[in-house]
Amino acid sequence: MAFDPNNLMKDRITDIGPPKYDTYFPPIIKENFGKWNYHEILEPGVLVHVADSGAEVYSVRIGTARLISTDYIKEVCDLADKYCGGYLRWTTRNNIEFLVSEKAKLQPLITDLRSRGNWFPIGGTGASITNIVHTQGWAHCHTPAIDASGVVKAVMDDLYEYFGSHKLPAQVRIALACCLNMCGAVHCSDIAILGVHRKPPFVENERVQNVCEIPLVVAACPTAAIKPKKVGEMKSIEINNNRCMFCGNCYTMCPALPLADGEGDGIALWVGGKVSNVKSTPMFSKLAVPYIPNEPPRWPTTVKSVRKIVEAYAEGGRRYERIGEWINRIGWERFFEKTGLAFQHEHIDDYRLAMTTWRTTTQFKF
Amino acid sequence: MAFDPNNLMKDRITDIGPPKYDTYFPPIIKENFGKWNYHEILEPGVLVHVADSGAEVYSVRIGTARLISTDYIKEVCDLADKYCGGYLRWTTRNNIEFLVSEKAKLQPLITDLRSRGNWFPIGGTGASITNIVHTQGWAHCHTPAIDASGVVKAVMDDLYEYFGSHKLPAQVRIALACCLNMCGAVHCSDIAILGVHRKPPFVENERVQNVCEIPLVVAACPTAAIKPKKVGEMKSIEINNNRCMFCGNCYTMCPALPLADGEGDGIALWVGGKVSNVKSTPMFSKLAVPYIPNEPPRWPTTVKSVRKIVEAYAEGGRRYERIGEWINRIGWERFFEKTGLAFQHEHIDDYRLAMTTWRTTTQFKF
Amino acid sequence: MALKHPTPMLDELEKGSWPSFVSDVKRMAAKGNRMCEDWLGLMEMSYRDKEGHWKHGGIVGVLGYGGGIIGRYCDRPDLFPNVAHFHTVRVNQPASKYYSTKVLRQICELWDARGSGLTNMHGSTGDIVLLGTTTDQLEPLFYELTHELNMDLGGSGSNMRTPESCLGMSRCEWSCINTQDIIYDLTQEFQDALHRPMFPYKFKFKASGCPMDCVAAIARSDCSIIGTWRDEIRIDQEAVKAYVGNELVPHGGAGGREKRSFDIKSEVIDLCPTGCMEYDGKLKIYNEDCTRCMHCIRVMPRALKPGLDKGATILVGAKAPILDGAQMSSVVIPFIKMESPYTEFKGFVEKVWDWWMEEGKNRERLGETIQRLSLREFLKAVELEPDPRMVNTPRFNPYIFYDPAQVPGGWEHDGAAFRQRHQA
Amino acid sequence: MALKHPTPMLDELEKGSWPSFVSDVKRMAAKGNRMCEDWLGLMEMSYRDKEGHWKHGGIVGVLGYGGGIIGRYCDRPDLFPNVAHFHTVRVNQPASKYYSTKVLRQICELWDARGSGLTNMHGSTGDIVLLGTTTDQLEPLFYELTHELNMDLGGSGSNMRTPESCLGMSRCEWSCINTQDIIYDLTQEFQDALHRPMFPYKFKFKASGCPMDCVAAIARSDCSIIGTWRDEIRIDQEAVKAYVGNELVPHGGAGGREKRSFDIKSEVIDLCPTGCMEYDGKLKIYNEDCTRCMHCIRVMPRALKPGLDKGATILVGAKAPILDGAQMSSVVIPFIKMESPYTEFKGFVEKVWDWWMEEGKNRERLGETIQRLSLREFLKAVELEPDPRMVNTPRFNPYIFYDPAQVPGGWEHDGAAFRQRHQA
Ligand code: SRM
Ligand code: SRM
Ligand code: SRM
Ligand code: SRM
Ligand code: SF4
Ligand code: SF4
Ligand code: SF4
Ligand code: SF4
Ligand code: SF4
Ligand code: SF4
Ligand code: SF4
Ligand code: SF4
Repeated sequence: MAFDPNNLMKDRITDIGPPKYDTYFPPIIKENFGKWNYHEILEPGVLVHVADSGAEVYSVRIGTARLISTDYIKEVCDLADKYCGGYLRWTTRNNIEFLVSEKAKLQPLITDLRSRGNWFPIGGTGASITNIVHTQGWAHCHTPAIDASGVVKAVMDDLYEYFGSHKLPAQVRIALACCLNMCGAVHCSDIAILGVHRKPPFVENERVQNVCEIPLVVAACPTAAIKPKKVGEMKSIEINNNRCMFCGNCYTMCPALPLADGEGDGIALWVGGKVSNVKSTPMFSKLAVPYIPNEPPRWPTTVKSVRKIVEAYAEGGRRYERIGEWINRIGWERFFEKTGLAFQHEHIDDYRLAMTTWRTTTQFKF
Repeated sequence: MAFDPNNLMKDRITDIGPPKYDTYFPPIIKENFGKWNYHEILEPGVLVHVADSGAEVYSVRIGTARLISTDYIKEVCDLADKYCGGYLRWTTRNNIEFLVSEKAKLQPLITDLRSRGNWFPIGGTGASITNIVHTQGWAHCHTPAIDASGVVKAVMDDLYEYFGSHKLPAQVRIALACCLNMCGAVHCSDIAILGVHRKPPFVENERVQNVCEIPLVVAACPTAAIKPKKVGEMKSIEINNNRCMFCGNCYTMCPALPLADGEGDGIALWVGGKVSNVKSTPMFSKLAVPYIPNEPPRWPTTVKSVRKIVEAYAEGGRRYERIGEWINRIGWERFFEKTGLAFQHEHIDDYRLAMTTWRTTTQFKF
Repeated sequence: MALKHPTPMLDELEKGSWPSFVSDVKRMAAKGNRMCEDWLGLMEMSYRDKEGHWKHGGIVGVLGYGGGIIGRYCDRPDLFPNVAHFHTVRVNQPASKYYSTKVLRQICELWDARGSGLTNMHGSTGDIVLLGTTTDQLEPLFYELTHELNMDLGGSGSNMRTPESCLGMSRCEWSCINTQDIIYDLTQEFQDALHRPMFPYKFKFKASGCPMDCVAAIARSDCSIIGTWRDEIRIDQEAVKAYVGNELVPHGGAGGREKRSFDIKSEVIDLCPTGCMEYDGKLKIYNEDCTRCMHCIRVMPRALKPGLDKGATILVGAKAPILDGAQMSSVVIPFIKMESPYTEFKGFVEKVWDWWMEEGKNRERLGETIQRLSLREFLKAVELEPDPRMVNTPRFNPYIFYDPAQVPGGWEHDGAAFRQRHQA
Repeated sequence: MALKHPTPMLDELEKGSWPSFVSDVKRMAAKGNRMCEDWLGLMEMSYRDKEGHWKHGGIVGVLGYGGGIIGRYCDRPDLFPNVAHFHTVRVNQPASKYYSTKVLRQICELWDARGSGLTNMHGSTGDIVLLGTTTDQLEPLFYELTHELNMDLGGSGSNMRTPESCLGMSRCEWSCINTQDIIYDLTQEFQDALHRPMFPYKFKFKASGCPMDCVAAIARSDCSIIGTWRDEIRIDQEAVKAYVGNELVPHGGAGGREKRSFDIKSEVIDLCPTGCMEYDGKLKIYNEDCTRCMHCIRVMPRALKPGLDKGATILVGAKAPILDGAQMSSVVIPFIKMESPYTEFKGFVEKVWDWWMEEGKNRERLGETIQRLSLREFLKAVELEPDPRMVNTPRFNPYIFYDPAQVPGGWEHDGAAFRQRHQA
């Protein structure tokens, strides 16, 4: 029976949750679930996993824009039908993995993918730069300081050589978030691209009392920069600009406090974060470049700065060493020298835990 | 001309500062100032420093109680006259150094010192436990939770074997402070003995307005536990006991807020701090034992607990490894196992920087 | 053929080797997709202004659910009427994102009919994100989603958010837990929390099968479930020799496959963070000192494997910076067995939520509530004993809140007696 | 002979191998020193009560000075009249505490006549601490101190406190600066600040000649001066060989002198925190990576010596916990030459004090003011350029206070224009 707009409750189904995870497993995955023995990367982007039974599954990983159309998905489906028995998966970093169980079909798949222009780059495995985890930007969100997809495209075009190769000391995870909400969870990435505002919100007094809950707005400010204020007859708020660090949290709570500004907004770059517990423990990303202007459509300065970091690391890092581990070994004084980036006041923490970041030792390098 | 009580300004001398540092240098120090070439420790407590000129000065270091009488000082002077040409010095840890320039007098001095009972223990050099930096305690201060000199005496009696030997992996610096003001600067010691209060101050309402400046008292509380309060006609203050962590800072400001309590007060032990920049950078001491009751005159539980730590370290530490470095290598989970000390709620930080102390990794030992 | 709005700036993004979302969307627009057409125009304007053109979303959703839809309106409906309303639909993905082409085609069909045809595969939390539709489409879309695709919406707002995991046992030899089943089970068990706001703020679960943490659980989930083991790393000495003899490619080829001589000392032994390995023709691991960082395992995957006594470490509190700075998750359960139906773990979750709902302020993440009220209060509330594995270091400040229950007389002084002993 | 007050508990502290302050003071009391007698009684009572018996000190001092004396009164003058008043006199020690027996005897004489005869040699800050006298004795004592001993009082209260140093060049081959002269010079230069409260709170200088920091400057002084060098460690290759050949005792005997075979690899090379050393019969140090921790130097003192381009690293802000938690000093000047008359350094100090006196709250240590107002504000005020050597890590939170001067239009928005572009 079909949907009846006048009776929403009619045989309504709710709370069924997602399909069970194995509903769409290809047979080889179902059969060898939990029985994998080892894996190898045959070439960048191409993995083989071997089961105790000896069964093998080949995974071909391709980079995607993540912001993709139904047309694109249908094309991917055609490929999966042809080479993978009608199954595929996405990775946790928005790449697609074609799972090939018949070895004979592996090379044809690869050749086919390569034949289709720039739609299906193969790579993202091992000591490479895989897809950039990112967010909405100007495509769909209301708080961004920058676009997401465009910056990602520009940066990946430039770093393309590293996506399809294993020539780095270790994997490099790049993430982008278009505002301090950090939906990309960029805070633990080898390299993080972050959209930043630099002007305090301006207060639209006529609108505040109609569209915002003033107590919630006041509470939303991490630095207590916001106070309620009466403007003539209007209940409104007042912002102590000196205390504002442009997080935008008040704007999230109240549309009458816009802070976006084409000239003021831009990008901050962060480095040295990681998530894995391998060798070193997880680390936050730290500030590398406080501010780069917004430069659509291809953000050249951002692209160049990211490359500087990658190249200094590619040259100086040791095998297995993540960017953060490399920096910890050589020291920040050397990091700024080797990348040619400038160390400025903004690099010195002045928020809650600031004192824990100061140098309380005579140990440093001249 | 002598002092005239009725005319203080009469040829008054002020602001002359201390004697110049070299005023009381023994000749050998004056002659070789800045020209020392190397040193060696000949035996525990006995150092030789050799100058470029070949000149040698022997330093014999003895432990002192620090709380000493003029009689004691005079006896020390007799020794210095006899063996050191009338010169001596104190170290930064309250030990005395007899500086011998005539080699012939070295052994006689040592023999003489040893012949005088327990007054002049020789040691405190190298990989030993040297004198305990400490404070006033019940001897002279108004805010102590414990005595200082008595605890130090009891602990050093017990650790005596380590003062006159070099059998530890590295030097162990013990410090004691009788209250959270930490005049001993115990916060960066291998082992720190700290006097703690455990009851909030009680408010003597009748006295507060006469003996205290209420605004200063309110401001003195790190946790904002204190509010002004009127009691009948009296201006006084009120303490939110739930917020009090017994630092005593309010009492420092206001005698009408006593917090000392014979049964409640006691000792907390801390470990793993260091000051030197050797190998590892300086470290704070961390909590080892949250509370040990006050047990005058010889504080047996404190003495035993300190020994537990020293012995576990003596057994497990590697050459050159300070206590804090040893713990960092084996991990805190092992430290508590090997010392047999209990890990409790109090060990988990809940003050300002607490989150920086939590374990944000899957790396730990079972 | 010319599109409604010229997009000279966006067109620059059609160049280069990386897939171009612009080419993709233009293709859609060229087919006559009006929403895509106006979306391109709006984007072009954003590129010119260097400012986004979306407004706050009002409350939109489907009947009976408090989440799953993100309302979105553009601020120039005058110029771009077809994206005046452009809501997002979050569809709960199957854990770790395996699909048949059949179901994907169904989704495409549904979305072509009822939305813009634009998607994110996937959102950062894990959902299938369907970008851009109008309010009137929401109910029919939901009806078809549930009836024809057996799928449901994901989370948004102050709900449990769509949980996600690494692919775990489905294709990874290192997985110590069945991440997918755990995530599926939790998602089903807590459907109510997923669809109906009941929390102070969002709450996220993520599960990784081992300490590699391929779903970034420790950085991105309020409750992180990370597989581990507590017995001994399994060693195949023959395979070790094979690596040393350069018969096997180290690191599974992750660092390239060029023949090179593998140095077990500098590449494994010396890089072990705890220095608990020795090699003298035979590999020895002092497992009691191992912190399971998996470096040795990942470098010699054919020779070394995680132990057999498997379970998970549970960490809580990770979040992005808003409000008080970013946090990673912290260990609260060093080891727990994770076997269906995960009764013990769910009991823990219930206690966590009860406490957080009781104590948490509006828009305060679990990690922030713990920060404000202390880890100690949290542990008490969820009935866990303090363990050194929960901290990197014991406190170094002396500001200890001693428990009055353990102090003779508690917080009380006998002031009179005190003044007997001490004259004021 | 029997003392006025029995001291059964204190007597327990006469046992054992460590020097006993009880035996010492009893000896004084036995000679008829009334203050010592009552002090023992008061201490015994404290041991019984497990509570101290001293009250807050009122303001006592000598004319024209705001510090140097700590007033102290006991709370049972009824029982112990001779210690009813028991003030402390802080006498400024000669830097690093070298004395002639002559001057020490003069001090004893003075103190026997005008005080209790009890002292601390020395106080934690460095002073000669004379424990226990009465108000009427203060002026004559000060007169004799200045006239006969050429000595002066030390600091207390919100003053500059008595500076102190390690023994430096007087007996240490590692000293990179003349610590004693620096301390003497500063003490003389800033006499006014030492004797007259002018600061928000106390301010301490400590100087160590090298990174061993034998006066604990980095933990205990608001301004820490620590010697260092910026050129190359001097190597005597022959001596290195001698250590390797076990001809020289490693670590200057600090770890014992028993003959043992010295392993330069495991004892030096592998323990170098930066891994910047190599040994293959010849010792190589990559000085550009050396952080001057001095481990190699202290293990092979005959073979290695600090470089020749010597100076100091200046760190600020160390303090005990009160009020906001303990702090160590932080680097603000990575390297500065320290040659008499230390003009550049004193200029820095003046700027620091001007800023702190301007901005600091009552009872706020320098380190706390910097915490509250940010290191950035401090650096600007004292005209220092930011340097990565000042931090262990750049910030990891995104809450950057961007300077409006560098933002087009500063903090201002053109709201009208904005609403032209964006409909509300
Ligand atoms: C497919 C995927 C899991 C999934 O469920 O989708 C995956 C799969 C594998 N990961 Fe991963 N990881 C995946 C995301 C991650 C993430 C999460 C992230 O990046 O957001 C991490 C943590 C990142 C970090 O630390 O910042 C991650 C950290 C690792 C590591 C640790 C590497 C390191 O040096 O720290 C390994 C071990 C290794 O590669 O040496 C690993 C190893 C592996 C292995 C070899 C596991 C196995 O035996 O199959 C898989 C192939 C690795 C490869 O691509 O070379 N995986 N891996 C994810 C692919 C993402 C992509 O498309 O690029
Ligand atoms: C005499 C004294 C300086 C003074 O001006 O009085 C001094 C003198 C020497 N110190 Fe020191 N240190 C002195 C307090 C300190 C302090 C300060 C303190 O303990 O409060 C420290 C920092 C403590 C800390 O790190 O927590 C200190 C950390 C060192 C170190 C670093 C040791 C380490 O493993 O970290 C060395 C090098 C060594 O011994 O290997 C050192 C080395 C030395 C040398 C060898 C320097 C030399 O070439 O003469 C001197 C003899 C050492 C010995 O006693 O074995 N000195 N030394 C102090 C003696 C105190 C005492 O009576 O026991
Ligand atoms: C769609 C998505 C980004 C993406 O392009 O993938 C997203 C989009 C938004 N996030 Fe997010 N967040 C998304 C994953 C995340 C993540 C990553 C994750 O879940 O692993 C984080 C960081 C991890 C965390 O939870 O802390 C994240 C941290 C935030 C925050 C900051 C929360 C905090 O406690 O710090 C906000 C602000 C808020 O909640 O008001 C936020 C708010 C938002 C809002 C709803 C904007 C707002 O303030 O209302 C965005 C809606 C954009 C739109 O119109 O489509 N989003 N958000 C992700 C959800 C898709 C999905 O369901 O799969
Ligand atoms: C005598 C001495 C302890 C000792 O036995 O050696 C001492 C004794 C007192 N200190 Fe101290 N401090 C002494 C060195 C220190 C040190 C160590 C140092 O200077 O290296 C510190 C830690 C380092 C620092 O400055 O932070 C220290 C940190 C404090 C504090 C906490 C200050 C802070 O900012 O955290 C207080 C509390 C206060 O100032 O009200 C304090 C307060 C006091 C008072 C005045 C008690 C009070 O609250 O009024 C004590 C007087 C006791 C008495 O009646 O004799 N004392 N005080 C030391 C001074 C002797 C000297 O001049 O040589
Ligand atoms: S990071 Fe900010 S702007 Fe980007 S999607 Fe998330 S909330 Fe929106
Ligand atoms: S942007 Fe952030 S800091 Fe500035 S006022 Fe708004 S909430 Fe406060
Ligand atoms: S530590 Fe506390 S009790 Fe001890 S002397 Fe210093 S202030 Fe007084
Ligand atoms: S003791 Fe400390 S915490 Fe307690 S009330 Fe006094 S100042 Fe506040
Ligand atoms: S987290 Fe571990 S189990 Fe999961 S995919 Fe990564 S390596 Fe495999
Ligand atoms: S897992 Fe890590 S810690 Fe354990 S043995 Fe291997 S390398 Fe060492
Ligand atoms: S700090 Fe350096 S110079 Fe001063 S005594 Fe110690 S080792 Fe010698
Ligand atoms: S001083 Fe320290 S860092 Fe420098 S070479 Fe020697 S051991 Fe290495």
